[in-house]
Amino acid sequence: MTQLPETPVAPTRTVDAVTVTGVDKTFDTRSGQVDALTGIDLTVSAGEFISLIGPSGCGKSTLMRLIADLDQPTAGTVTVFGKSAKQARLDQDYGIAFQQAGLLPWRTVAANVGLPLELHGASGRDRTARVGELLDMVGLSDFADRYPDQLSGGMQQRVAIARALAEKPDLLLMDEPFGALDEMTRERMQTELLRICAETGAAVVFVTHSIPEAVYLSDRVVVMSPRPGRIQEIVPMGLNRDPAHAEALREERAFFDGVTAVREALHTGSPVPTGARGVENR
Amino acid sequence: MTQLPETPVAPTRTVDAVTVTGVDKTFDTRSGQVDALTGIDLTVSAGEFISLIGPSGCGKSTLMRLIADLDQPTAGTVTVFGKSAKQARLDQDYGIAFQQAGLLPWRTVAANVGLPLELHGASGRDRTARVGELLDMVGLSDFADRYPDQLSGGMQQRVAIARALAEKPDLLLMDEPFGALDEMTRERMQTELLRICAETGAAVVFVTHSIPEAVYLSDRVVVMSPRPGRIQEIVPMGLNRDPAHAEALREERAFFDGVTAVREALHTGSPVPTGARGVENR
Amino acid sequence: MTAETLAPAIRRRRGAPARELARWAYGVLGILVLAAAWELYKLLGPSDGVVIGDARILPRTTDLAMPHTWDMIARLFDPVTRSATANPLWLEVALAALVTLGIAAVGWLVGIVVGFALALIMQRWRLAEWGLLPWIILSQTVPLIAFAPVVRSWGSRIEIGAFEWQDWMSVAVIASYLAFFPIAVGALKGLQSPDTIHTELMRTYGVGWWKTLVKLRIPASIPYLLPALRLGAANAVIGAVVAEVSTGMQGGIGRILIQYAGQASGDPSKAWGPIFGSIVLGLAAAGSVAILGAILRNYRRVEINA
Amino acid sequence: SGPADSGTGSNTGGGDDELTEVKLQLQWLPQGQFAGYFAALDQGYFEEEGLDVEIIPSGGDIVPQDALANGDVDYAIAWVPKVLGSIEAGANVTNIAQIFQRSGTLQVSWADSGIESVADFEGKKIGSWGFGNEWEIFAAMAEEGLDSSTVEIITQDFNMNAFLQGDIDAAQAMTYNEYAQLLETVDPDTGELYTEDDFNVISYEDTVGAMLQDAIWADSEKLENDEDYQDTTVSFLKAVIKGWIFAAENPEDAAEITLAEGSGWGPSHELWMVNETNKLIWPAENGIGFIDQAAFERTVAGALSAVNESGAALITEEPPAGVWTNDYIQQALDALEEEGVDVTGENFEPIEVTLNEGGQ
Amino acid sequence: MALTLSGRSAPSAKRDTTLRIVAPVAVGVLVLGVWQFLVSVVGVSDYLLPSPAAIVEQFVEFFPSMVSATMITGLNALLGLVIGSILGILLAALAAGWRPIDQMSAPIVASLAVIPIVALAPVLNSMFGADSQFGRQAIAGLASFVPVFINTLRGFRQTLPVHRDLMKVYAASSGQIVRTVTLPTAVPFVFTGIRIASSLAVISALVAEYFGGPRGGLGGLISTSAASSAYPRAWAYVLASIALGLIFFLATLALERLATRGRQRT
Ligand SMILES: Nc1ncnc2c1ncn2[C@@H]1O[C@H](COP(=O)(O)OP(=O)(O)OP(=O)(O)O)[C@@H](O)[C@H]1O
Ligand SMILES: Nc1ncnc2c1ncn2[C@@H]1O[C@H](COP(=O)(O)OP(=O)(O)OP(=O)(O)O)[C@@H](O)[C@H]1O
Ligand SMILES: [Mg+2]
Ligand SMILES: [Mg+2]
Repeated sequence: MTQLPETPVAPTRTVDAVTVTGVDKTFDTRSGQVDALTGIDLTVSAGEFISLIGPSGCGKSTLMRLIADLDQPTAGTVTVFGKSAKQARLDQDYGIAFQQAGLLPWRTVAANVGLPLELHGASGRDRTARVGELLDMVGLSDFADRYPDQLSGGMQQRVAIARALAEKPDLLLMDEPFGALDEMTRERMQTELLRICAETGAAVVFVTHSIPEAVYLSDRVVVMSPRPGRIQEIVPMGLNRDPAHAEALREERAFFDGVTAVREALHTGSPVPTGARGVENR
Repeated sequence: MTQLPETPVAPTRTVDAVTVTGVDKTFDTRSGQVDALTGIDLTVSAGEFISLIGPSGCGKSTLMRLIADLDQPTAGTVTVFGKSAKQARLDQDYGIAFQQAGLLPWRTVAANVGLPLELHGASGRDRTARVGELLDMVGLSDFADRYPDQLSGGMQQRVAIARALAEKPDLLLMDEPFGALDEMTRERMQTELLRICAETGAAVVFVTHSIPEAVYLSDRVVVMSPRPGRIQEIVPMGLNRDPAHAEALREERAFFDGVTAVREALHTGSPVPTGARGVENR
Repeated sequence: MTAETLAPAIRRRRGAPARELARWAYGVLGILVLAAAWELYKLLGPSDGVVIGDARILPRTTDLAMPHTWDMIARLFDPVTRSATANPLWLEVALAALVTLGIAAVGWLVGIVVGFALALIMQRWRLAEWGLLPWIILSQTVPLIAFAPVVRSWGSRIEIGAFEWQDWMSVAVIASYLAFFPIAVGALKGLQSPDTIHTELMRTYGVGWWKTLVKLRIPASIPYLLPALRLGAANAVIGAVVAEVSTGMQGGIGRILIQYAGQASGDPSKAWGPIFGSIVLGLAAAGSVAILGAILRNYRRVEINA
Repeated sequence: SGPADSGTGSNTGGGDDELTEVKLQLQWLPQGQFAGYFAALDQGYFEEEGLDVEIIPSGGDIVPQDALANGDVDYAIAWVPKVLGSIEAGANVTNIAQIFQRSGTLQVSWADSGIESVADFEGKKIGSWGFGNEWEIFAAMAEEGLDSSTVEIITQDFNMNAFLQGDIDAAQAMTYNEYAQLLETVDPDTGELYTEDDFNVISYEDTVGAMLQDAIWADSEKLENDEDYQDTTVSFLKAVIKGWIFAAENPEDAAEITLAEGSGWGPSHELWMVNETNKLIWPAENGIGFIDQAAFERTVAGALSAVNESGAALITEEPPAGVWTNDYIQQALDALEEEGVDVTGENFEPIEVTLNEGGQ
Repeated sequence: MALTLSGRSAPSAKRDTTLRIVAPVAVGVLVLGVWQFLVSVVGVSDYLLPSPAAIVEQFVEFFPSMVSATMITGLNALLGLVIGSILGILLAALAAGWRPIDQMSAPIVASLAVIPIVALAPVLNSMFGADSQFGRQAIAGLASFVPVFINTLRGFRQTLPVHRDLMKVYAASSGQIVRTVTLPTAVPFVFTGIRIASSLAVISALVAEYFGGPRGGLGGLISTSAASSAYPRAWAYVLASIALGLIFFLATLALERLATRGRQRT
């Protein structure tokens, strides 16, 4: 991994990255109404890393889509850097990455990363420079002219992250970005993501199913419960996230404590069918 | 989950379930030869649960396919319950489940579970009885007449497991059977699998990418390294696998130690790019 | 067309030369086997065919019904008529085929424009899709021959300045009628093919329908479009030949097709010349789309069987 | 020597802008049946009359009288009964010259078939081409009290294979074309060509069903109101008459001309066709193209009596009065007679044509 | 609007179903209205383009003949479709089982796919005789054969590797494999092929009538009517042939739906 040429930027904005207030989301389906989210209140500070975790169907993706203005709340408001979600989308205030990398198969790695720049009319020169920078950052400079199908899943996901970072957003939205990767690649990607966040100072809303992943990455873990989707608990993590220390962290007591705390918060929301379970919260 | 009518069977066979001796496997591809496995030696005792873990492409699936006689080794021998792998396959000595459930979409759940019995000429009466038993065991009695596409991923995987158990095999081969499930469902399935194994006394060869999964389930974890696929280390787990204790286990010190041990064994085989890493083996 | 089951994406593999050669060899062998079967049946079969009840389920074997394969081939190299200036049959057929190919190409292009425009409209407005698609499907059940005279008659009234409607244009219009259909259906499927994830990505970039169309939908439609274009090309040739027969246009393969069919009593082998010609013609038209596919190969990294 | 050197269709004026442009719609592909028109073009007769004529062939589905009624062309060649149907459907066209004085339609059966007359059709498979060519058969059958319920009508292909292979008992054949096709086919039993003795031939000319065939049709409305068109019509007919006289006198040359115009037949077949066509035209008692009222009325009567297999009649009422006129052909005949041209063909003698295998 | 792919509300779901039916009907009525307007008010010559009203009138007047003609052509198309489909499936099974057959049939199938029916009709008529409908059935059969063959062959190749492995694990005999996996996998593809073939069968049976044979079918009557300028009647027969095509299409579509019922989308 090459060092980013620019010096790391400290979060400059003082306004909160995301403010979700009293949000409900109801879907009308053929078989009736589905309450995907009810009474969600959540604030993400600038530069903060938060994870959303919870059983399938609890509304994690829905909440993220509301922040991204890919859907509108039934009630309540979502503001992003003090603006409406729609304005923030039009202003390109966030970058987004999904579980599938979602690269365009007919574009090279470089052209995929440059897509948002191209769409927003950046000049060819600027584009080439920025794409070079980004590929450096995710360690894929040698693969600029490859096509997505010539890359492994992990590499594709790194391209998608580079693309999400193309316009230097102050907010990153990620919906299970590492869900399709194997454990080892996943750990590597997590470490890299932490480094990149430290470099860019972006706030991150990260959806995941993996407790260790949430614990390892986040400043706060938002545990959600389903039917209707509510925030069960917000578990703050007090881990030392110094990059030099990143790898060792996974084997520390504090890490395992975090995992246990999140597990218990999760199981409070949805009962576990067999065996004893902890009820204490941290 | 309903209780199985039969009383749990203790492993009766004294002979080892699987013996792999000096096995190499080389694939001829258009772009040359690929050494998928070299010098593999492995013994799985009757009733033992072992997991194969390792980075993508290290040959886990290949090794499992050799045991299942879906492929033949280039060198070395594979015996299953003291017979050749082929004979064991013809004798239906093992059941198998893959990452994709691989159900036949045009058959109901019951017909899918009954497929191996049907193919081996079990009478309609026996079949119905056994299928009922199996669906009970995996908790899907109410879904016998559904089609696979009406089930969730976790349910499909349970059907596949029921199918693998149909002929009461003494050996279960499972290739990332829970890979496609979300964390919570996965944990539930793991607990159930342990219960089923305890009930049937079958030996299991389990391929996974997840360290906690391997640690939680296995008597021994076989850590593999790629290019060419070798056994890096075999890590024995000394965990208390009493079903009543199953859930609490995940929050125990011994469990975390197991995770750490497997992580370090894995990282010895393939270097981690950044951060400090442990080099000690247990 | 509804839920066409698409095969899982497969990667195109370039076979080893030896394999490629075997494929060709088997292809040639297949043709030889067919010819041998023809001759064998002609030798052994009853001259009045195999009749069961009222139905003749296997053909007659007379020279009139089934000329010898070698006669068909040999006839290609004889002059068309005995008149001194006559070309050999194959040349006459080839010239006619070229004329038809040109017209079919025009019809194909018109079909592409019309088909793609329809697909765009249907992609843009769901209501348009619901309103038009059933009629587009229905349009292909209208027998071509029903409106060939109408097209010719309407066309003949078009005269704008120096532009005058030509017979071949009527033929091209009819060819385009057959060609537009697979293209409209294929292009629609292609334009609708991008995953939600891709369309939502474009939305997060805050770009509108046009940019999404240009940067996402059109490139994504290419794997669907290519087989549609191939089908369209084959259809354009079929349409051109039928329309030539129907409107009596001179110079094309349709014309010699009925002309030689009319002479089949005295010269049965001759009628096969234009049949071979139209096969070569159709294969050439469909094959030329393969060149297009090779040019656009970067857009077909996900292969679709349509 | 003539404009034909540059082929049809392409010589649109070419600087000679005094010529009046005229389009003539044929009812089939170019062949000896239309030798007179092609000869007039080739020999420059049209040009002499100040006309620049484009001859438009037709194929399967082009109905000449419709092309005329729609204003696509100025004149059309078509059989009278077919046009009667169109007139009842609303086509406004007038027969201005009855080129064929006689019907050339035959029903051919094998010599041993026992089909000697239309009455013998009962219970047999009778071939016809359809496309409106079947009305003579239905009219002749109607006279014998037969219809499609007692006779099986089978559509014939473009060739005589169906008859030769025994699929049909009696085939429709034109004297100038399909009959020749039979005579240029090798009898597999003898290895020689079939001869006239091998066949029974019923000529519709000898039956009540006989109908008038190739006639020249013009646009009734223009004929009434447009003086230029009236003049053009007379000039056009004059050139056509001269063309047919040329074909009568020089059948070999006429055959050459139609071959050059794209007729795909072999030379002997083409010559046969020109010769047989001449026989249907010449001699013409009142001059070529003159419409015999009695013959026309007989055609109308036949058309009224005929009912096809779907129960549809060709026509249900008498055609309107202006459906034919001898005004223009008479003017043309008179003008030519003044020039000393023989327009009746009193001394017409057909030639002997030997057909070769496949018409070659 | 084109970009919102999220869920639709229940009332709008109901509205969608209605619109799906109303929209095509509205388009049809609109076109018919404009057509009738052009002919009866603007006064476009109704000689070549008869008004819808005139066509319907003829349709009613000649209804018995419409029905019998539709039966004749429909039967030819149906027999052709059945024969062609059976041959297509059998040959595809052979080709799937034995690669050389596949490669040998490739050029022939490719040729059949591009050959215009008009080219083959006269030849087939001579081969099978003009006095029976068999020539036409053969033509409809040939036209049906190609899509059925191609789709069936593709279907036989769709067996998932995991299913193949499973069968091997169960030590199933080749007969069992074909019965439990290969055939059921191929079935939806077969029916897709048949659906595509159905329209071709009708058009081919119809066009074949232009080239000889017994009379009374739709194709023959369209041409006969047009030849005597009875265009309203000709279009009425065209209407009948469209109806026939539609029946075939809908019937085979229903078959296809039936065959793919309860299938996962992969
Ligand atoms: N477009 C939609 N239409 C109707 N219901 C929807 C829609 N999107 C989501 N839902 C429903 O809303 C609920 C929340 O869905 P969501 O996708 O946000 O869950 P999730 O937490 O992301 O689950 P997963 O972990 O499986 O991704 C679910 O019950 C789902 O069925
Ligand atoms: N049929 C085959 N032909 C050629 N190469 C193969 C074949 N099967 C496997 N390989 C190669 O053998 C190696 C081991 O593959 P295998 O599928 O066993 O890995 P794995 O450990 O199961 O990986 P994953 O975790 O991704 O499932 C890989 O390099 C793979 O590309
Ligand atoms: Mg989600
Ligand atoms: Mg694997």
